Amino acid sequence: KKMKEGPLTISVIPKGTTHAFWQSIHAGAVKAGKELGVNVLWVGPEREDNRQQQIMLVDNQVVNQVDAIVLAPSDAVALRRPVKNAVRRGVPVVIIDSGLENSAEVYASFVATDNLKGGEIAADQLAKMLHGRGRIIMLRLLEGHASTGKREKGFLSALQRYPEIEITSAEQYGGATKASAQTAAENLLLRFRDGQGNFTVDGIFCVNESTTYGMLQALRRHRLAGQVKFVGFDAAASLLDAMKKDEIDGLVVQDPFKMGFLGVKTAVDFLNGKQVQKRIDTGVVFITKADIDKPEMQDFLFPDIEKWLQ
Amino acid sequence: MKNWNWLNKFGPLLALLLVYLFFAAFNSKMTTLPAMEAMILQTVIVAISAIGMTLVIISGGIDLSAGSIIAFGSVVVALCIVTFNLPPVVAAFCGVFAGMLCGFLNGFLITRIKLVPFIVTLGSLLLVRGLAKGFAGSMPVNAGETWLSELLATLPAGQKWQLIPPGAWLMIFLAVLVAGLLRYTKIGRHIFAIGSNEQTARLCGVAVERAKLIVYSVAGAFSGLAGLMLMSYQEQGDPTGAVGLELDVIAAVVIGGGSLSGGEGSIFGSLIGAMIMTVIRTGCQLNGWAPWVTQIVTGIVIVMAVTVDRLRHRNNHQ
Amino acid sequence: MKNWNWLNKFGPLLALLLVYLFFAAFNSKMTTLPAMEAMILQTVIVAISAIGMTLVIISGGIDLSAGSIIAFGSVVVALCIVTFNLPPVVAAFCGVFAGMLCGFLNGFLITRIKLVPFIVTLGSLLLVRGLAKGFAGSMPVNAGETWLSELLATLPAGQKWQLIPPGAWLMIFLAVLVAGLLRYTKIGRHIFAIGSNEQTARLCGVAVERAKLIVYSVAGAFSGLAGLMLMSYQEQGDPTGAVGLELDVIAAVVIGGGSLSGGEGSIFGSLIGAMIMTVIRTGCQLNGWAPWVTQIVTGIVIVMAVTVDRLRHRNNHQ
Amino acid sequence: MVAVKRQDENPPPRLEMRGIHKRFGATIALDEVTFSILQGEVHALVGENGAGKSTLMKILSGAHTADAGEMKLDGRPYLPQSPLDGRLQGVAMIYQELSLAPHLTVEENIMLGVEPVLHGFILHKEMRETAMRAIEKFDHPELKPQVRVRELTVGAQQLVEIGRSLAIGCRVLVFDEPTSSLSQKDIQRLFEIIRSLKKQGISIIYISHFLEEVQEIADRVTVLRDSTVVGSKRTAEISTDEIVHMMVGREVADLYPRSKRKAGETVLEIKNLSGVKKPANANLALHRGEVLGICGLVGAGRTELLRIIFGLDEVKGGEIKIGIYTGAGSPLQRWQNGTGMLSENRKEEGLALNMSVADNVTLSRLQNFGPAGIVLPKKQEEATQDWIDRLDIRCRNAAQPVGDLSGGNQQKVAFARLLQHDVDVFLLDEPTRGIDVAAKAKLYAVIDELASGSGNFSSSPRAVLVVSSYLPELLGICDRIAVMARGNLSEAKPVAEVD
Ligand SMILES: Nc1ncnc2c1ncn2[C@@H]1O[C@H](COP(=O)(O)OP(=O)(O)OP(=O)(O)O)[C@@H](O)[C@H]1O
Ligand SMILES: Nc1ncnc2c1ncn2[C@@H]1O[C@H](COP(=O)(O)OP(=O)(O)OP(=O)(O)O)[C@@H](O)[C@H]1O
Ligand SMILES: [Mg+2]
Ligand SMILES: [Mg+2]
Repeated sequence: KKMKEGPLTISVIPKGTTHAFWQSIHAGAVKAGKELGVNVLWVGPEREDNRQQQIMLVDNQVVNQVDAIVLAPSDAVALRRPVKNAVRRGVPVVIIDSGLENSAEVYASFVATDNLKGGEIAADQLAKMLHGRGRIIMLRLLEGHASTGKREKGFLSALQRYPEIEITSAEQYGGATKASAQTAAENLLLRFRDGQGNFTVDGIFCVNESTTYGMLQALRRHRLAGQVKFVGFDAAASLLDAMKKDEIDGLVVQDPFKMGFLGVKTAVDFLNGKQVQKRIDTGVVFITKADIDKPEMQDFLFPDIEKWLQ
Repeated sequence: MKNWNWLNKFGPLLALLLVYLFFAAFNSKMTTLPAMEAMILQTVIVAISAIGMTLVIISGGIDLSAGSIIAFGSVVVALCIVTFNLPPVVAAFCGVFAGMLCGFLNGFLITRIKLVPFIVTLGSLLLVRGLAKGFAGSMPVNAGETWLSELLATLPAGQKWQLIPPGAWLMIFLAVLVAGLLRYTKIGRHIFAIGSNEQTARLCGVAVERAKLIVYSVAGAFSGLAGLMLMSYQEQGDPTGAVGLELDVIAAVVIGGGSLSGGEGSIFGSLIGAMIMTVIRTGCQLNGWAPWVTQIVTGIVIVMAVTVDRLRHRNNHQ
Repeated sequence: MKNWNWLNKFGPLLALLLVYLFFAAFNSKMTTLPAMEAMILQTVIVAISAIGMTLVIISGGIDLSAGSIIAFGSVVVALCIVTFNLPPVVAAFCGVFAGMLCGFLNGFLITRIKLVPFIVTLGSLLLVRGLAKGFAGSMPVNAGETWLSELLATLPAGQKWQLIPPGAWLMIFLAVLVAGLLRYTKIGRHIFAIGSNEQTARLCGVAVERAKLIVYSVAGAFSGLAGLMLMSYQEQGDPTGAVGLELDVIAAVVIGGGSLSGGEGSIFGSLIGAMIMTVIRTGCQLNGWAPWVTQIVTGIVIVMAVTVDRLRHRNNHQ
Repeated sequence: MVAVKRQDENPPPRLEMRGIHKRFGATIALDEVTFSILQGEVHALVGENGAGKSTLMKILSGAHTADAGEMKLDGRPYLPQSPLDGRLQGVAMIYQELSLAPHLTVEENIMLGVEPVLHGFILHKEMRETAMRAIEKFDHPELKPQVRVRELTVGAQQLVEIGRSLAIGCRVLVFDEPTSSLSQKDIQRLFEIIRSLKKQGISIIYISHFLEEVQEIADRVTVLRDSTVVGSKRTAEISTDEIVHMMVGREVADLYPRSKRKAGETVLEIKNLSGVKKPANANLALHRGEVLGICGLVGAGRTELLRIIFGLDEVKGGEIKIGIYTGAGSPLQRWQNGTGMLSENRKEEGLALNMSVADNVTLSRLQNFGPAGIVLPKKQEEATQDWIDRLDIRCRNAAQPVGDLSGGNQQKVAFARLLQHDVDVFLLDEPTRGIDVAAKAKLYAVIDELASGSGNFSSSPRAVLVVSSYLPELLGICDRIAVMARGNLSEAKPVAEVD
């Protein structure tokens, strides 16, 4: 549409930059960029709860006259206006990872995991490990966070199917940093020790990388790692290591690499006037220790991030 | 002597120009109209809060609770619209009023119990943030689209004659108003006198307690208004937003020539200070530099601004 | 008179007891050994940084860059282990040393260019944070498990005789050491003298500049050490961690009786202050109360602590 | 060679300063100053405000370095690098403004900078002994080594300062205006201490604006004027008037002018007034057209009396009547009642030092400088310029920060505020503290004109209440004098009956 010389430039704006999850997206986006011959600009706020900063980033990328934006909105509502704005200015937007409320007519495509399904899988797997009975806690991430909110919702609603499972705590939030998640986790563990110091919880679910990591650290510190069924979310190297050591029993794993790749590719397709799907599911699977070394999982779990980010 | 006086007045403006030209040299996008508009938009929230902070700093105090009050204000406005179904303009006033109440609380503790502003506002930083989260149930409150959203939106094609969005006009109007009051009214002189020497002010019949109460309440009201702008910017009341923004606000005032020991500062300077920080951030982002570069540059600019200020003063006094 | 003197010394301790008993009344978990251990663990990072901050505040200054230095320290330790393959003990020293360098930079700008500590450290808050992110490439640096991780881990069953983990012992040891140095050495008394009346100290031949340089460097080193603890706590260097933690640290010192106008403060008090804040947070979380309740309670406690301090002083002077 | 001959006659000086030059930016503070002092001599240094006395002493103590000139201590070159260096070589200084660390104890203050240490650790026992030795001579009940200095009275604090110098065994001791905040009793105690120090062979340099004190305690006096030495004489050979002449460079004809005054109606009346601590049960009536003085010792409660009247301190009991207004009031109300107060503490309470002269003069009354509620700086400055001319205030213009002015001129600015406000009742607390003879003379003349209602400053007689610790001044300008002791105010007697 736009006649400009040189390759297209596409901005990829994540919610944050510090988690391994975003690094995979980054790598995927770069791979797409190289294969399709477009420039990929990677800019992001540092904290996942800084909505204001992300809005500014989107606005500034529009000012920067990039050709398209690939955005993982940190809030389903707050980012709506800047996205509309961008589209109004002729910069198409592809949403990844987490949705944008009531604006399907605005963005080009939504490329993400089915988070509700991710939560449901976690619930079913944890229930299976506990043979359908026991006490469970869930640690949330942030207030008003769309993608993890869906996981939380899916998890809790799927557990309705198991009458003998009791959810003893689902009201605590890990907060934006790993340290805050860890502190919240520690105090949760403390809360569910009985008079003899025995831990009274049978299963734990954490909704993303930082809460899973915080909980893992807390379990280690309390010497409880491996003694309670623990399902986390996302596949950071540190979490996979812990799973090898039986400290984590299972992880719900998305495919961030694919998400980054498809995000950019969809944007380029859209710019080139191709028909793109409005909703692209990047898949979510549950893995256990046994899956880590399977050859078919290698590309999925250990995408060659280094190669793309150099 | 003359030259220094000149620098005294236009130092911050000169600094703004320098920073701007520096980034413009890197990236021609900086000089486009949309870039200018975006930069003004992104300055409004900090700048409005900085108007109030300037008063506080001139009076010799400090307000660490500004960021929390901004969040609180945004939540109150959103709740008024969503939960109480009030018309947007009433909701807006409620937000400003809520900010004023917080400021009044600060002022009350500072003047009645005679506590140091740093501590009082450190306490209310936590307290007001807690209230904001409590009111909002720890979740952003989506206000939906009202005309409030237009305060800080890019102007639609048909209204380009307005040059900048209404929120920015409001900021300019208020800045001129407060600067005028500060320079040409009794209470304005009194605020300077209090910051310069509180005991002297008292001796001269200045109602010091009353003036401080006013200063902190007005500062609270301005932060509340900044909260309204935040809510317009995000279309939601954000109880976890604006964390640490008080430091940006204080930095803006200081870069603009305010002195933390009181008696010095200017509204005009503070706006320029806020602009400088936006230019740095936008400039770095347009060049695709990482956020950490922005932070390093801003840190260095703050220290340099104050160093230049010191040298200027040293020269003025000789 | 006598009674007030007593309160003067043990006021913060009393406050700690009150807060603790309050939460213990709500929840018997507070009195269990694991809860105590957890609370001590969660205090260590803030408390270690508060030891240095106490020196700064006694000398009449302030250090807003503490949180950034903690993050920087944690990144340096992790990078030393991961990238440079240094043995953990050397890495630990590098972290502390990096913190010291940052503190030295603060001290240098404050003493040589004679800038206000608030501004200098506001600048380095941004600068050092930027450096931490730049070094770490904005990503956490996973250090893996070394014996450093044991610094802040719950003790394994076989080592319960140690009572508390080594990191906490280190904190206690350093607190006693610094408190002793502050009380029994020349430089210690000089720090009080500088905070009490800098002009006098200078006239009496106290090397004010040197002492301040030492104070800020030591404070930096302590924040670096707190960074090591953070890295041990998370097993990774976290460039975006400890944001805003400086306010907790300052609050700890102030609750513990430190005065922001200098000349007053005690290491012991600051540790108690840090403990009080942990007890409030843990107490709220054990009761399943939302984070905003914690913030409101902490805010109120800060203001109350200082109010009581004021009343105490008013009585002392009569 | 005359000099050699003189040296043969007299013992060699303990300290010699020769050809000292010092400038601060454009200000020349000292120009070719030569000064010397013998062993066991008390040598007074006098001069107008800004003559350079303190600067000379700061060079001596090592706080400043001279731009040119040389110094010798006991015949050996003396070039202190810092105040500590100066003190260690035997030159100590008691500063004009008290310089103590209020949070530290008496012993810590005395030993500050020279603590006995072993590997950096303070030897507490030794420290206490040295400190005790330094202060035991004073025999002051408040002085205990473990007491925090902020709990001491001003007099005791000054003794701590002196003790600090003695503790390190000084050879030359400098007092820069030591008596400006001391009671008569403390002054006498100080003089005794000075005499005993003199006997021990310590040389003492004594700076003061009180020339009687100089006559009483000093052996020799050196006068500085406009940054240079105008003469050095033995006190026995020179009268106070001659010293004044040397200082000012001209005759000060009548220091205490007195026009015809006539006491009119009562404008200020207090009955059984008492404050939280002081005063107790004070009664006083001040009439239009008179100057009423209150003398007494420091700490007697005179300042508190004025502050209570002016609404700065709390009233505990009794009655205040100003003109037609009765009852306690805030400072704002007092100004509105036509009463103005001059504080004894210029720097801390009297003036906002970084604000302009105009702002300081007009701060109490910002009306009428523009249309309704508006204050136009131009008009403020115009109004102020008038007072600058009439009071002969030396400054660049009305917009200059008042902190740039010399002490005497600052005092005039503070005084101009009362005139600008056009008050009826003047409450003056130590109006001449720390200012030189010429400035004093000017102020006395203004006060006289105000009371008599004649001349430049007033068309109708005003009422003036003056608090001062300097008795000759009160005797010179007042019509009646009351004495305050321990919070009790005596009845006011006509000056003629005061002895
Ligand atoms: N640090 C300084 N910077 C600039 N000017 C100074 C400084 N110190 C002193 N001066 C100037 O040097 C001159 C001499 O000042 P000095 O304090 O020595 O006077 P003084 O004789 O002690 O007066 P006083 O009787 O008021 O104490 C004055 O004009 C003063 O303004
Ligand atoms: N500059 C000061 N610093 C500390 N305490 C002071 C000071 N001036 C006065 N005081 C204390 O205040 C109390 C009352 O003194 P006040 O000033 O009212 O007495 P005064 O008779 O007015 O003496 P002055 O000659 O100082 O005016 C005394 O106990 C005195 O020690
Ligand atoms: Mg002097
Ligand atoms: Mg007095």
